[in-house]
Amino acid sequence: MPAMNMIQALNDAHRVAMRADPDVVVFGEDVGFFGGVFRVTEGLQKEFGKQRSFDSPISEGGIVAAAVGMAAYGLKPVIEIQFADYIYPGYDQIVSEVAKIRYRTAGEWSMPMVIRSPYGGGIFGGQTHSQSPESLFTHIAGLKVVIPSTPHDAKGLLIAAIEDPDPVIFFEPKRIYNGPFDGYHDRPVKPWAKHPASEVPTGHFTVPIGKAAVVREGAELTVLAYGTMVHVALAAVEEHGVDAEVIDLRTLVPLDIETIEKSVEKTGRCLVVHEAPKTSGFGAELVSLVQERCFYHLEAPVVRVTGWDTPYPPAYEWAYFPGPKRMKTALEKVMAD
Amino acid sequence: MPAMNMIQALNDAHRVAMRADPDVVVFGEDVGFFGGVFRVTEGLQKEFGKQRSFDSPISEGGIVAAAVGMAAYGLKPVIEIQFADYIYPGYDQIVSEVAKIRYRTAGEWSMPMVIRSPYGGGIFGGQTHSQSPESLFTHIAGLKVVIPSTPHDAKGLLIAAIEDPDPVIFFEPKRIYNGPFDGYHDRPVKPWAKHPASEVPTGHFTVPIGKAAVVREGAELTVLAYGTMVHVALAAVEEHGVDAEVIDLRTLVPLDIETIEKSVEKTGRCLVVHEAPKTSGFGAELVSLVQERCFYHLEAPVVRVTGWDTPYPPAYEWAYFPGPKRMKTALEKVMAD
Amino acid sequence: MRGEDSQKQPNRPQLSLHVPEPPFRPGDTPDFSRLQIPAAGSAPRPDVAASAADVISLATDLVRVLGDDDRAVGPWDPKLDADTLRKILRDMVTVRIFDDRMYRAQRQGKTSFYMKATGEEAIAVTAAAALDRDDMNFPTYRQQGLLIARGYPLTEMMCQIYSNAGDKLKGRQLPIMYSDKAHGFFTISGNLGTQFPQAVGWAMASAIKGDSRVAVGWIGDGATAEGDFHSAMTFAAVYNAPAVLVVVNNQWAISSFSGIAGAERATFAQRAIGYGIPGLRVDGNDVLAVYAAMRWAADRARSNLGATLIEYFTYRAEGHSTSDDPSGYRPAGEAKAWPLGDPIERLKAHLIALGEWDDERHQAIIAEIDAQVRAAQKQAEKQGVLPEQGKDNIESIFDDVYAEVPWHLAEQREQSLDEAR
Amino acid sequence: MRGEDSQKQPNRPQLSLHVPEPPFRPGDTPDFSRLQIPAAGSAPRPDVAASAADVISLATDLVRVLGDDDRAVGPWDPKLDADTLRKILRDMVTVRIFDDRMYRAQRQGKTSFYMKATGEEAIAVTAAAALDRDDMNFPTYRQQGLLIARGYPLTEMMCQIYSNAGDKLKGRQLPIMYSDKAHGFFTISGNLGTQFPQAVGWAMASAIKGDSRVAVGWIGDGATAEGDFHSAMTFAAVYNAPAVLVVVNNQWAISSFSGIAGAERATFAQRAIGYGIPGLRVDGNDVLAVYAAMRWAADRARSNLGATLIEYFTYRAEGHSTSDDPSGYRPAGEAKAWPLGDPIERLKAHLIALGEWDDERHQAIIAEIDAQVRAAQKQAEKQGVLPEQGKDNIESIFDDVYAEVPWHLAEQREQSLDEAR
Ligand SMILES: Cc1ncc(C[n+]2csc(CCOP(=O)(O)OP(=O)(O)O)c2C)c(N)n1
Ligand SMILES: Cc1ncc(C[n+]2csc(CCOP(=O)(O)OP(=O)(O)O)c2C)c(N)n1
Ligand SMILES: [Mg+2]
Ligand SMILES: [Mg+2]
Repeated sequence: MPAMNMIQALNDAHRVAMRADPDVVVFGEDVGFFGGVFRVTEGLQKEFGKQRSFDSPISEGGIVAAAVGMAAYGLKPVIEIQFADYIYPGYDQIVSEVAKIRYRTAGEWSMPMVIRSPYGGGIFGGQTHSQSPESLFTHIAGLKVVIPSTPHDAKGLLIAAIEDPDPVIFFEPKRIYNGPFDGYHDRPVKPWAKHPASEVPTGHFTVPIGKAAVVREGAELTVLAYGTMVHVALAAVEEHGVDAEVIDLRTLVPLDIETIEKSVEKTGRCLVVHEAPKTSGFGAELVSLVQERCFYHLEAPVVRVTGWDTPYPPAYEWAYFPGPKRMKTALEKVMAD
Repeated sequence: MPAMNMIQALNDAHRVAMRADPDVVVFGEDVGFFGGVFRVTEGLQKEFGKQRSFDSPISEGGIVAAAVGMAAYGLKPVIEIQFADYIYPGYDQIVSEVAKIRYRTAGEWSMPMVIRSPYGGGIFGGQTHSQSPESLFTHIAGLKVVIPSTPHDAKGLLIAAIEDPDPVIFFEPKRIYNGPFDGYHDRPVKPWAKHPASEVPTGHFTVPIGKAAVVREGAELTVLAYGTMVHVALAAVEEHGVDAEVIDLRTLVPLDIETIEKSVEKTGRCLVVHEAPKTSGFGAELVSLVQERCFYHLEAPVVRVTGWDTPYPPAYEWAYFPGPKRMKTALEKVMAD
Repeated sequence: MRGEDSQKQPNRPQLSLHVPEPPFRPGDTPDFSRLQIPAAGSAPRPDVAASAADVISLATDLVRVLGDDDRAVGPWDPKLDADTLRKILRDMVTVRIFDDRMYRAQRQGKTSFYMKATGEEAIAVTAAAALDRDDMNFPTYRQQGLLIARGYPLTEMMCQIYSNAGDKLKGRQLPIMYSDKAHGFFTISGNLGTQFPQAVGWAMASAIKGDSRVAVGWIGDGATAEGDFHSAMTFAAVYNAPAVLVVVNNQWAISSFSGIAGAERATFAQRAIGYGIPGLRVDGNDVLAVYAAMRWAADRARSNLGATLIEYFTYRAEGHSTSDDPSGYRPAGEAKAWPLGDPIERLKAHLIALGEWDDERHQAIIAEIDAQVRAAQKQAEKQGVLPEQGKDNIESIFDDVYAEVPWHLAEQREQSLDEAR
Repeated sequence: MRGEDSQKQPNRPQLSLHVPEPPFRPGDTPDFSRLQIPAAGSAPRPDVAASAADVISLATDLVRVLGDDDRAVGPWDPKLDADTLRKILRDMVTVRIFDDRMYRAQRQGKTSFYMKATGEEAIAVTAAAALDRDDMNFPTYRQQGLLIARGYPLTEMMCQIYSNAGDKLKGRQLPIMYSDKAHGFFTISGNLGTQFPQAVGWAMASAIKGDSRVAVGWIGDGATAEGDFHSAMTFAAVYNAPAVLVVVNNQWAISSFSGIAGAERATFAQRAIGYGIPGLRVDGNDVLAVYAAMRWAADRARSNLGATLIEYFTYRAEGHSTSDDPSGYRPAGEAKAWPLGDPIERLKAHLIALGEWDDERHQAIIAEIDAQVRAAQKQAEKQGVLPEQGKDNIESIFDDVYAEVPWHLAEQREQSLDEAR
């Protein structure tokens, strides 16, 4: 199994899917000749031709709308929104159309498509290259929301998303495109190569949508995380010697509630972690579900570790980012209570 | 104090604010000559002239953007989005601009404006005239989110919102424009006239943003609600003889956490009610806050009463709407545990 | 006004905001004599392969074929045979009768809502005649004529309006928000404008696949102001998409006249110029002109020559919907004063002028269609009307959110069934 | 391809998708000889009160004043005095030197990001000269020339780029996302296009208030595809807003050439036609033409005659930003081959031809400005550079979300201060 970083893995997933299904088409801003600003679609135009991989106008609304029309025709569009922060001009088409067409046509039309977008902070991107808008999509019935945290999962989940009959919002944690991140921005950058999850099966394979991964077993605390924060959380529990079970959700909708319940029932404590602002972040839903379903197992309130309820301030990136110190405080709190 | 329905109260609020401040301008689709499809802006063009109250093109993005420019100039725009379901084309301008301009300019520019929109179900409006998208705004730092539930509060809160230095998303529960609603759609429609909150002070007065109202005192359960659901909840606790304290939040952001905490600490139980779909609805945030802050007072898990995680199906409106039966089950559950 | 912005310079002209106002308001006597109506037959008809630059004048002209003498005239005459014209006439009459019955059904409380196409029936009905049967439409809510012209069963339409047991959309859409793939009719969205760029996406897909089918996008004059209009035009131009983009300019958007969408300064067809695609302005109440323009645009698209924007100029003769009373914002007599007439009357007169029709036959089809619509209605109502719906099959509201019902919806389904007990 | 859609009709032409491709890719020799460049002085100059219909030809023409002989020619010659021209020259040189230094600062790790305006300096600098001092700009990220021309301190700009203690934006914006009300420069948004309709809103407010100030909206060729472009044009047309709407067509949007935004079929200036407002296409590297067009449009707006769309045709001579290497998608020599030249060189040659300038003086101002920029940089760096920031005043990140800090932010502020300890 070749070692890949996340970009290579995503690129490979596109190729596998495009080779298998001539109806898969890939487009978005700068994705054609150039291969995307993060190079995820590099070489696709060369291999599959301009009719299947091409640049689009700078119009996120138009990109999504075109994908709707293509999906209505019978194609499987995979579109890139250059940064998740720029998805809002396409929000109406996603919420009012992509998410609702199967429902409002009672299944006569469906909207198989993947809307890929790099998201999250930690890359000096400031307000408009760092956002984590996942909860704006988890609230919308009809959408699936997937966030990988390793090259292995990125490939397997993307292929699964492309093959899925429903529309999938696929957020890619851009901070860990090139290597995992423990939250210590002042330590040397690690490449994926040394991480076991950089070993990515060749050819076709899928990681099922709707299944979380227990990435660390533990007995005294359950940590729910996704994307970059999986790695930050893992590093923190190691550092503080907490015997935590760390669950990488991988899919936010539909959520793998079974894995979560099983774990919290065992540990009696739960920490929920994400980069997005706290108020109405996806963490709120996780906390609600855990307290609704595991209340009598809980020994302490579920604690949220999140970004602040402010826009993302670039010069204060590391005061904003929920890094090791915020993790530490939260771990102490959730274990002390 | 004259008895008003909610539409009259909102109309009156506009007049009071426009008389007091020549910088208040009001526009939106059909709001000028015609006075809006719900007639909230009726007569404003006549009283204040076409330069201060006018029709806009059908472009929610353009409406919000124009308001941004006007606020940058120094005006106080009050704009109407005809239905909350149509706010999405303006979502980018709201999220990326309205919400962030004070922050990104370190206060050099501010965005005082009110974005009014009728929201919620119960009026046979189907998927695109019934939505409750409040949590898509509560997640966005920089926005205030206000939802009145009576004519009295509608006027007082709207004046407060227009005078507020920050942008306010002002959702109006259209089901109760003309009368309160107990959730029994098959009972005769009640007008506001007989309700004490239809008595609306004349002239200028405000209901403060950020302050909830305890609309019913009680000892054994706290019910958190807003908009139409305040009335549904009140009716349900009366019907089932639960000694519940019902809190009308009135403002979702910034939330009146003090009133909530005080109540839950007293009652030890909490029910959260809204029309929006459950997953990542604002109820999730309320549940999270309550369990984070009142965990050791809770005798049972906080229960959510919400719309389903589906689009709004018009023919099944009353199976979708969180009405008396859903309230009953939830009341039994939260009191039994 | 706040401090820093208040220093006006007295030596400079004072600006003021222009707010467009329709020529007539309630109480006024509508007078359309200032309206420029070019003579029928006067607009040139370029080859479908003409460049966009060569057809610029057609964006401000008005393609008309039916003259005041009820005869077809000029290069745009599509030379349709009488059977085709009679079919179009019949379909238009069907739309009108259908609309009237369903409007009445709403007033009788059998459904919650209805929208008529009165006065603009020619457009959708005739477009269907000009298109190939497998071309795909992305309609808005006044294109019921497409379905009727393509033979979609009236009972099916009514079952949707009643959200009854026969409603294939399972009560999930407001009345009249039809969807039927087999009849090339994409699901109507309540969100204005969204369908317009979707049509272009479908057309792009057809081109990607080497297909020969074209897509037709439909939008109202008011909705052209949405950003989606621009997306559609941009994508259509950039990728040379085989699409026909139709603006139905019926001059009103609920209470706002078309000036609020920009019509004081330019025609909607002119928008095309800025994207380098042809724009045609066409008399929407003239069946022959409607047909000829749609055919020209569809032929062009099918020949891989790209998209066309067609503005069909018409008049919304009745209220916006059953929720609207237009006498609040325009003179009651305006519809009657509209100089481009009634499309049904105009086609009828033409067929009579051709010796292919007469009043008797006309009354006969009206009676026949009326009976047919009533029969369909009876049939539909056997399966229920809206106020009775929403009690059975409650579990169905959890279907089709996703291809499979996920756990959280399954739980909510259980809960809803408990409630229903 | 799925079942129901697969029946292609073999007797009909097979469609295919057109995907625009720039004329040259890496490895090609750029050859702009096919480019139509009208002679300087050839475009007519209508009165500012001309109707939009009367100026249609200017949307495809190219307003040019500086001839090959470096002399001003034709009706658009703004007849500027030499001092004004020298000021513009100086400002352009300042922009270029400033850009170079800040680019270098980024390469030295003193900041995270930088964007140059190389090759298109004439546009913003000259616009500032043509506008009144109190007109308001809604810029995008390549209009640093507006600030420099209006005398905004270079140190202030650098402090923003370094997010240091002197940064009035408190480290809340990416480098170069300036904001300064006093210099009529609205806060730059990272979200493309949003500012364009905002400019129209500001102009509407100015009109509502009977003010005399006009607003200028700025957008790139690529970003014209956003729906916001259409909102701006629609609102500007409907309300006759006193706005100047500028498309800086530098022919590239990161790696996509302007054909991906529709330029294969129409000019950006032509977009104006569909809204019934004037559209001018102007040589953006010709200071005199830039000035004359902006002045014409601003005068028109200020006379309550409404908005104008100006396309300044130029070329992005360097990479998109410090994160971009254009040699991956276009030939390395393309910038040099660009036939409309370098705006600084062209104005310099003009001044020399007028006898108002010489190489010596030019070298002298370069040296002088260079020193000034270095001094400003030194000054700015005293207050820190980006990698050192974000440690002090952590509590400031909770300010300005709202006018007052609400309880939940106050709590988070406490928490963040604990973390910082
Ligand atoms: C995005 C959006 N905004 C607003 C509305 C409300 N609305 C429904 S129909 C309508 C008027 C549309 O007018 P037009 O496009 O001219 O179509 P017509 O009704 O004349 O056929 C409006 C404003 C909507 N449905 N969707
Ligand atoms: C809404 C949005 N989509 C995408 C981007 C990413 N992006 C930043 S600059 C750019 C290219 C813009 O090109 P153009 O408008 O021509 O301006 P130029 O860079 O040439 O000055 C893109 C796609 C963005 N900033 N905002
Ligand atoms: Mg209309
Ligand atoms: Mg550009």
